[in-house]
Amino acid sequence: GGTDEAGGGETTDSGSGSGEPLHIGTLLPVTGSLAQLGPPEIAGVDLAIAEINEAGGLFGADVEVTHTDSSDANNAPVSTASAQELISAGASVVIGAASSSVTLNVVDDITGAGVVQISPANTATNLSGYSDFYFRTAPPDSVQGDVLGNLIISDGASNVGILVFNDSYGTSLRDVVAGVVTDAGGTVVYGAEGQEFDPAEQNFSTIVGDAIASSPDAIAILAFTDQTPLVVRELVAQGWDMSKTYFVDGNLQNFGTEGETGFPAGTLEGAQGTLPGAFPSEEFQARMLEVDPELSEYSYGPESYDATILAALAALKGGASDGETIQANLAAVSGADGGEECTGFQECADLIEAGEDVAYQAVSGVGPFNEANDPSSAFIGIYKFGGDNTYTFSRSEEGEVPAS
Amino acid sequence: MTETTAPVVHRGAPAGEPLLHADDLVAGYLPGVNILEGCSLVLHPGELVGIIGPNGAGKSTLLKALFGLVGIRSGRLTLQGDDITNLRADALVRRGVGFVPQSNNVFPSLTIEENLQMGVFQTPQKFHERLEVVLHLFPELVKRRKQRAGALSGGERQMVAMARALMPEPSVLLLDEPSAGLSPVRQDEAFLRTRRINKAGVSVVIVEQNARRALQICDRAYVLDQGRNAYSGRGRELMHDPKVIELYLGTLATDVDAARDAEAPPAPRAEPRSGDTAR
Amino acid sequence: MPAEHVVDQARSDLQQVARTPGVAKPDALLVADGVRRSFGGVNAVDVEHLEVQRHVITALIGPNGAGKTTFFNLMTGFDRPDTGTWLFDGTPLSGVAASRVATAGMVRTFQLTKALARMTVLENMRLGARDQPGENLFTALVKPVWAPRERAITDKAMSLLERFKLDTKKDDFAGSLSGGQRKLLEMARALMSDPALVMLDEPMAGVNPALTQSLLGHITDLRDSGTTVLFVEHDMHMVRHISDWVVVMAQGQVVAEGPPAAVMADQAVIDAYLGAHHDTDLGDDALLEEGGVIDAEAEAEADAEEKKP
Amino acid sequence: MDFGQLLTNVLTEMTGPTAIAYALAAIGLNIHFGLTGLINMGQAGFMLLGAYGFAISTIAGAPLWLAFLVAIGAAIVFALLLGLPTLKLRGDYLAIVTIAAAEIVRMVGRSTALTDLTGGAEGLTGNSFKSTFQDASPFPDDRWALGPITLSTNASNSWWLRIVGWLVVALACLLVWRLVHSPWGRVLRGIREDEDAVRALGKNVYSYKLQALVLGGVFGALGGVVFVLASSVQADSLGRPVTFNTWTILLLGGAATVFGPVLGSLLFWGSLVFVRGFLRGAVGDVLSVQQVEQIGWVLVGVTLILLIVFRPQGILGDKKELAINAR
Amino acid sequence: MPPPRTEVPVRALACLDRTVAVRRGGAVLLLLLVLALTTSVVAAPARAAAAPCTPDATTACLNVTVTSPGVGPAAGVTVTVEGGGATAEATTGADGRASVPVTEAGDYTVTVDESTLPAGTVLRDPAANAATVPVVLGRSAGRIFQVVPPGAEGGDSGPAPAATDGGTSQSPGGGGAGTAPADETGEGTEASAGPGTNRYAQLVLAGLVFGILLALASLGANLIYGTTGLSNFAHGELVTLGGMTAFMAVQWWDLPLWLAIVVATTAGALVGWLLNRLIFAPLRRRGVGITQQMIVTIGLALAGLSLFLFVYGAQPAPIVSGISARIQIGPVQISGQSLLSVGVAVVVLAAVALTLSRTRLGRATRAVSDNPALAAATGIKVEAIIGGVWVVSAALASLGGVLLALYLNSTRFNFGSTLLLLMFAAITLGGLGSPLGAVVGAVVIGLVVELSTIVLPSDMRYASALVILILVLLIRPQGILGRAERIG
Ligand SMILES: Nc1ncnc2c1ncn2[C@@H]1O[C@H](COP(=O)(O)OP(=O)(O)OP(=O)(O)O)[C@@H](O)[C@H]1O
Ligand SMILES: Nc1ncnc2c1ncn2[C@@H]1O[C@H](COP(=O)(O)OP(=O)(O)OP(=O)(O)O)[C@@H](O)[C@H]1O
Ligand SMILES: [Mg+2]
Ligand SMILES: [Mg+2]
Repeated sequence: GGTDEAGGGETTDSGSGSGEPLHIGTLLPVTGSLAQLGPPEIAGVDLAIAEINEAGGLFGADVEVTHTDSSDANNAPVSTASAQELISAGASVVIGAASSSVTLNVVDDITGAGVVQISPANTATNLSGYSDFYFRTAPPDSVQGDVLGNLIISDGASNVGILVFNDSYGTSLRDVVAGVVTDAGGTVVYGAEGQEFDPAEQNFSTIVGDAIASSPDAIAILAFTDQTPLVVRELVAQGWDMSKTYFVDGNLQNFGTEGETGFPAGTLEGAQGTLPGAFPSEEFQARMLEVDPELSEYSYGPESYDATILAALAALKGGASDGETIQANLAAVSGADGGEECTGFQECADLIEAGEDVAYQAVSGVGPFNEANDPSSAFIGIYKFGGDNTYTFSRSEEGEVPAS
Repeated sequence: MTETTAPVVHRGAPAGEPLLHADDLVAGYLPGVNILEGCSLVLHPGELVGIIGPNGAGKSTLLKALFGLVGIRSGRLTLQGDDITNLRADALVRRGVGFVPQSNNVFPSLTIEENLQMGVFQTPQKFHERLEVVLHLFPELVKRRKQRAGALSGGERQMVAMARALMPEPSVLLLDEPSAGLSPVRQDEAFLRTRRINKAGVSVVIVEQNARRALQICDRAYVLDQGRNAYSGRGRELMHDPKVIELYLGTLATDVDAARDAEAPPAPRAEPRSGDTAR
Repeated sequence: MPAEHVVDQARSDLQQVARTPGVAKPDALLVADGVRRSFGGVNAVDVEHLEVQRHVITALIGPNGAGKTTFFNLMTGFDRPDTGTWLFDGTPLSGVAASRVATAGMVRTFQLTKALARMTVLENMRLGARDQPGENLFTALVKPVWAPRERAITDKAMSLLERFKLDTKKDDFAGSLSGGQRKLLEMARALMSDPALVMLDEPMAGVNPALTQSLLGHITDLRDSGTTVLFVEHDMHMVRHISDWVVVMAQGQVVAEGPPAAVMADQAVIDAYLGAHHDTDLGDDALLEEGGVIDAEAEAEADAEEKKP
Repeated sequence: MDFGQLLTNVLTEMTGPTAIAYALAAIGLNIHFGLTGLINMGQAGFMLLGAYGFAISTIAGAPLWLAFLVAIGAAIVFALLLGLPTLKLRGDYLAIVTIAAAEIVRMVGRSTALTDLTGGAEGLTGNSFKSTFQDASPFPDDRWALGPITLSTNASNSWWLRIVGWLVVALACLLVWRLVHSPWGRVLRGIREDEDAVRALGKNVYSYKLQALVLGGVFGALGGVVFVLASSVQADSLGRPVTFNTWTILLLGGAATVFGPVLGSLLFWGSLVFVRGFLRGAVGDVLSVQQVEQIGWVLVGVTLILLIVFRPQGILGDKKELAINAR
Repeated sequence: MPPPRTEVPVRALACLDRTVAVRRGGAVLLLLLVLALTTSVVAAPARAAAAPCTPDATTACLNVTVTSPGVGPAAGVTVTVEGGGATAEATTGADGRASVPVTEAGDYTVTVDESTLPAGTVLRDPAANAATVPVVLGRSAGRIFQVVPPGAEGGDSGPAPAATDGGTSQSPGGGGAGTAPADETGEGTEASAGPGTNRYAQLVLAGLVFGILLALASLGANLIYGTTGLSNFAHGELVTLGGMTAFMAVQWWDLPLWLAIVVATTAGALVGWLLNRLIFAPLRRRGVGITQQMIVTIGLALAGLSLFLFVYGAQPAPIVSGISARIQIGPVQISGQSLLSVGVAVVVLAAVALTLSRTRLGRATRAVSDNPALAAATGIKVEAIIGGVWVVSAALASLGGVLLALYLNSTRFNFGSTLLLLMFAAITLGGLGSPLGAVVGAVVIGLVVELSTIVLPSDMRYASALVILILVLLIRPQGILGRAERIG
């Protein structure tokens, strides 16, 4: 890990002018089955870049960004080709990929080339500490799963049904939730290992029917936004009381009551969801909308934003924009060694230029990187849906990542 | 008789406007390779014209070219004076031309009856009336109307193919080896039937390897060799032309006839029966 | 290997054989017993007993749909009989896969030709050959192992092609052959493997008579060099000319057997199959009259078919 | 737009492991389809099994050579399992059976039931199985530049992998060339045209088809190994699209030709990178990233259609063969 | 809704409970909310206070729930919370919950006073009484105590006494994460997706519905195959096209649903016509082989998929925003929307089947498929027939796409391509080129997909359908309704 060295002292002279311009590449899904995850992530990166460049850029030059497509695991060559492109184009940081499977396909290439890879959305456990050059800003499953499990239990549900898709995001989150629920004396009546649905599933009538038939007190939906609306519609159609439904960051979305994402008013009233990030405020969402007015959801946007800002700060702190320098300073700017708390690029950059140690306060609510380059903690917001099928913040809880 | 062997095109053809006139056709399958290299043929109304020739001479190709199934590269084709060069097959069917291909001449997954129905695809209202007539010509098909043609024996297929071609009452009939695969009796029948149809006013072009039979029944015949007209003349003249015999007809039939005549007395004739209902 | 006299012996042996259907032969190569195959209740083949004499040319004739092709299919493993056994050269072959039947020495051709369309004529021919070590995956990798045999095969193929007037076409795709040429190729290809018994299904249908005539010599040569020939044919001139023995099938059964001249003089055969007039000139206008002799014959044949269940 | 950079990317991709892996898979498919006429729609299944075989045995501690043998063995077993019952089926039915079998392999591979073995949906990470291959390299660990391409010598998508990969491709081509021009290949082509005819000539069609299926499957498996040596083992990344791509490559290059599959693979992957990179450079300012990538794929699809329309026999294929209608 | 606490079989109660929930929906929810608000507890040692516990930087909430699975919460149970140097006592409210705010992190011991449990119940896992709960400040921690009728206690084993016919339902506890709950077998064969619903009947219905809709969607591919021998890999995109057009019609242009269906079908027909006219007719004219044409369809599929993504984005696109609730018919439930879809599908399928088997035109398509050259020679306008088949095929695919999207609740850019394999499996299973076979095959696939969930993990259900496909083909190599060919 690069956490132990990276002394802040040597880098005080940085600040401006000495390094090459920073080149950031993204490897995010804009085609393929996860294409719905790409736009908010790209918007997060673009927003961060815009803010950095507004603040004068890095080393006197604008930060450059190259967006490439990661597609999905089904089209693996797309991501490997994109990774090669980014490497040969001289990117020193790659933001991506969204899917753990895709990351696994390219992580060796990217990190092997001395390029820092920061994923805004990977949650797979086997990526923990995969490489010194691999980081992630996604909230660890252990925190979100813990909060979600406790939320369900605290709401008094003893029999919990989990509608989970068989993807590492779903299953590893499910494992945590199920563990919490059983430890607390509850029972997972549906969605245990072996009851995942296919990530390409479109026919939920029987799956939802079986879940309801197991008479759960609450149902958690652990899936992405492509399948969730179908599940919700099926749940409602089969008479499920939606106030006993729980969402997660992969699918919590302001569905609304109109248009393509909308459900009839009142459909989701009372349903809850967890979302990492202390207050991914409407203000932040508005900023993202400015970058991409087409956005309809924001999943992993904040995480992507944080990843970009962190990379820029690390470069600034290290005084150079090559991969090694960024790698060496990422943990430090994330606050692993303490430091003054700051938000946004401008504020943190000012502090760094003033020679201070900083602890960047992530919009997504994740804490500093730990030994394994995973966020060591995360704020998990708990949200509740109103009658208009949009969620409002109810409170947030912070969780530590247990040292593994 | 010797003059018939000269490669004069259309020898013995009647005067007047031909029904079907192919003039100097050049046609082929692969680009750059011509199979017909200047082939000509006339068919006058009510004529029965035979085409014979060695294997690969281009007889089938000529028929296909006449019927619009092979692209004509040069030359001219007219039907009743209208230019039909490269006209599509279905248009020709509408103009009363019928065709029995040499091979693959039934629809295997259709039943016999459905095969026949396809014969009158363009005039479905005639189906039932014509079915009666045609099944009368091929009584052996009656019992098997509902059987898939794909299960039929080679000879049975041949009958279905012929029957199908007769369904729409064509005015010009192009037959490609209609007797191949038929039992001797059926072959005789097929030839006689062809003649009868012809006598009833249908002009026929028949390609045959059973050349003697073909020459017996046809008014005129063409001998094709290597994509060109080699000989032409009245059927009987060609049949006895030594060159034609040597090159195309062979002496098998005559040899054996002679041998048999020497060996055994001719088989007794069957008594003709009356009460015939055939057309 | 078999001297001329072996063939003569076999032919003269046949003279002694009784002319009853299913009669035993002195030296039978193929013996079929109780072979039955029905399609939806109709017996396509129902052969009590049939023997094919070694070293002679046997013709199998019969009306359309008599079951000749089906019988071939059964014998060569392309179809399974409902019941029945048969011995080829003393070995039972019932239930044996088609390719094994062929390797055992019984090779057939198809009535509806099966040219290997996108292979050249010469390649089609080479494929017919046997004992090519290069047809094994591993030896194929070492050219010297199979090259000599390949040369021998090619020579043989070329001489056959010449006989069958296909030599000019040797480098053309078989799919571009005319109907008759395909028939010729089909037969030539079968002869590539020097079979002990070659079963030809209407080999001359669609072949030009002059060429047929020249090929008959080839078939008799085949016999004289030891190959047994069983062929289906509707061309009575050919049957009469080269066959040593004729078997007549009708409605699946063997109805008559005997030397060609005798069989063709058999009234039942004439009625059911030959017709009395196959030598009359069809150009005779008298034949065209309603109720003419040919019509009567057709009636007779149809009647005969009706009578049998 | 930086054309130099674009061309470098194209070159990197054309010589890269993806192109190698697909070339191998297409060579295998060529034996199946081009030579024997077997419509194998499940080549990805062979690749996936090869990949699993290699990775799992390596993780279990097998040395490199053994891991390769296991990969090949897995393909052979799969070919036998698949072929023994199904090679009697008519072509189109074989197609659906193979596509189904490959999907089953993928679904079982990614199911949670086998997580211990296959890693389930997460798959097997690259660092768990790549080391034996990388250690076998004679080069020092470094990054070398050759022309415009800079790559690590041994790690993952490396010079070492490319050298070995192209060597295997060359050997495969040699083997196929030898086999195509041998009596064995002739029998296969005969089977492609009409298996009944070949059967009547005394060849054991079934056995030949099985041999072809196994041999082609082994090339598929080798392709799979190369594929994962540059990435990681993911059941989903060797699914249906991979088979489709392989088919495209085969017909693009020209079925039944020796070098067609290789050329097809080079062109397919090269042009993919070119089209997308070019678009990004040309219209990247006007359109968003999403739009560029999506239009890129539309163009790829359209190009494919146009290629077939204008050169249906493939680049190296024989137009004459096409003209003979086999139907 | 007072939770009944008697010895009545749990299953029946579960049903009753569900009925109420289904009927009253939102009302129950509101009631619960109110109850939750009024029965929360405050800090030790005091009893219930009005304020709900919310964790903040200095407080954590320890929520203890006592409940009888499938019956309802147990009120009035006393729980003791010990830890952090203090002891607190609380009584569960009507929702079975007792919420204890604590101000110190650490492990707490939670004990239920078993004497206060509702009459006739005991703790299911008495050994776990006095449970240790780790508490972190700023967080909620929860603890559940499940109570059951006497005799059913004891860890995670055994079916509940009520489950006389148990053991047939799905067993979610198969894996490591969840322990098999005592009550789950209580569902038996009765409850699936609602009261009075027979699980098997429901599954069969779901299979039939899905199968019929799949049949409609795949029939077109079969027609194309049947007439030209082409496996159209772009068929999935035609299905998507239907769904997407209907989506646009309803959501963007505000057309009524029936009109949207008409528009989508027409659009499909048009695209089919164009595809044939612009691409496939020229290819056929130039004698391009069928495999090459197949690659063209792969290219088309690729282009189509990306085009949909470009135009509609990756989000699911529901054709109608409203959610059609299920209605009970005998032992099964089905939504009105699905019923409508199936109705339309059956009518169209019947019409197409009749046309194909009974009319000249249907036979002509088979004739063209058998032998196009001969078909032309008999005067069939081969190109017109093939063009017509393309139009019908694409129209059917589109219509199928709309109806499937209505049934499955939404469409998406890759909607059809995900279904493609199932569609191919369906037409092959039935016997390639046999339209009736496609229907039979699709229904079989639908049934297998749904019924296999009884014994298999649900992410394996498509795999199981494919296994069935392979098995059927091994037994009947020509498919269910296909015919064997004659050799020689
Ligand atoms: N589809 C085809 N493609 C290419 N060449 C062909 C094709 N069909 C036939 N030929 C060639 O055209 C020539 C003439 O063939 P055609 O079928 O017209 O002969 P034919 O006179 O009918 O012979 P046969 O009496 O044997 O039927 C032959 O040399 C044959 O090889
Ligand atoms: N697969 C099958 N299904 C149904 N009937 C069949 C099948 N194969 C053959 N038949 C029938 O069995 C009978 C015998 O056919 P076969 O092909 O053996 O006749 P054949 O003697 O060869 O006639 P031909 O001289 O016309 O070739 C025919 O009536 C045919 O319709
Ligand atoms: Mg011909
Ligand atoms: Mg026959």
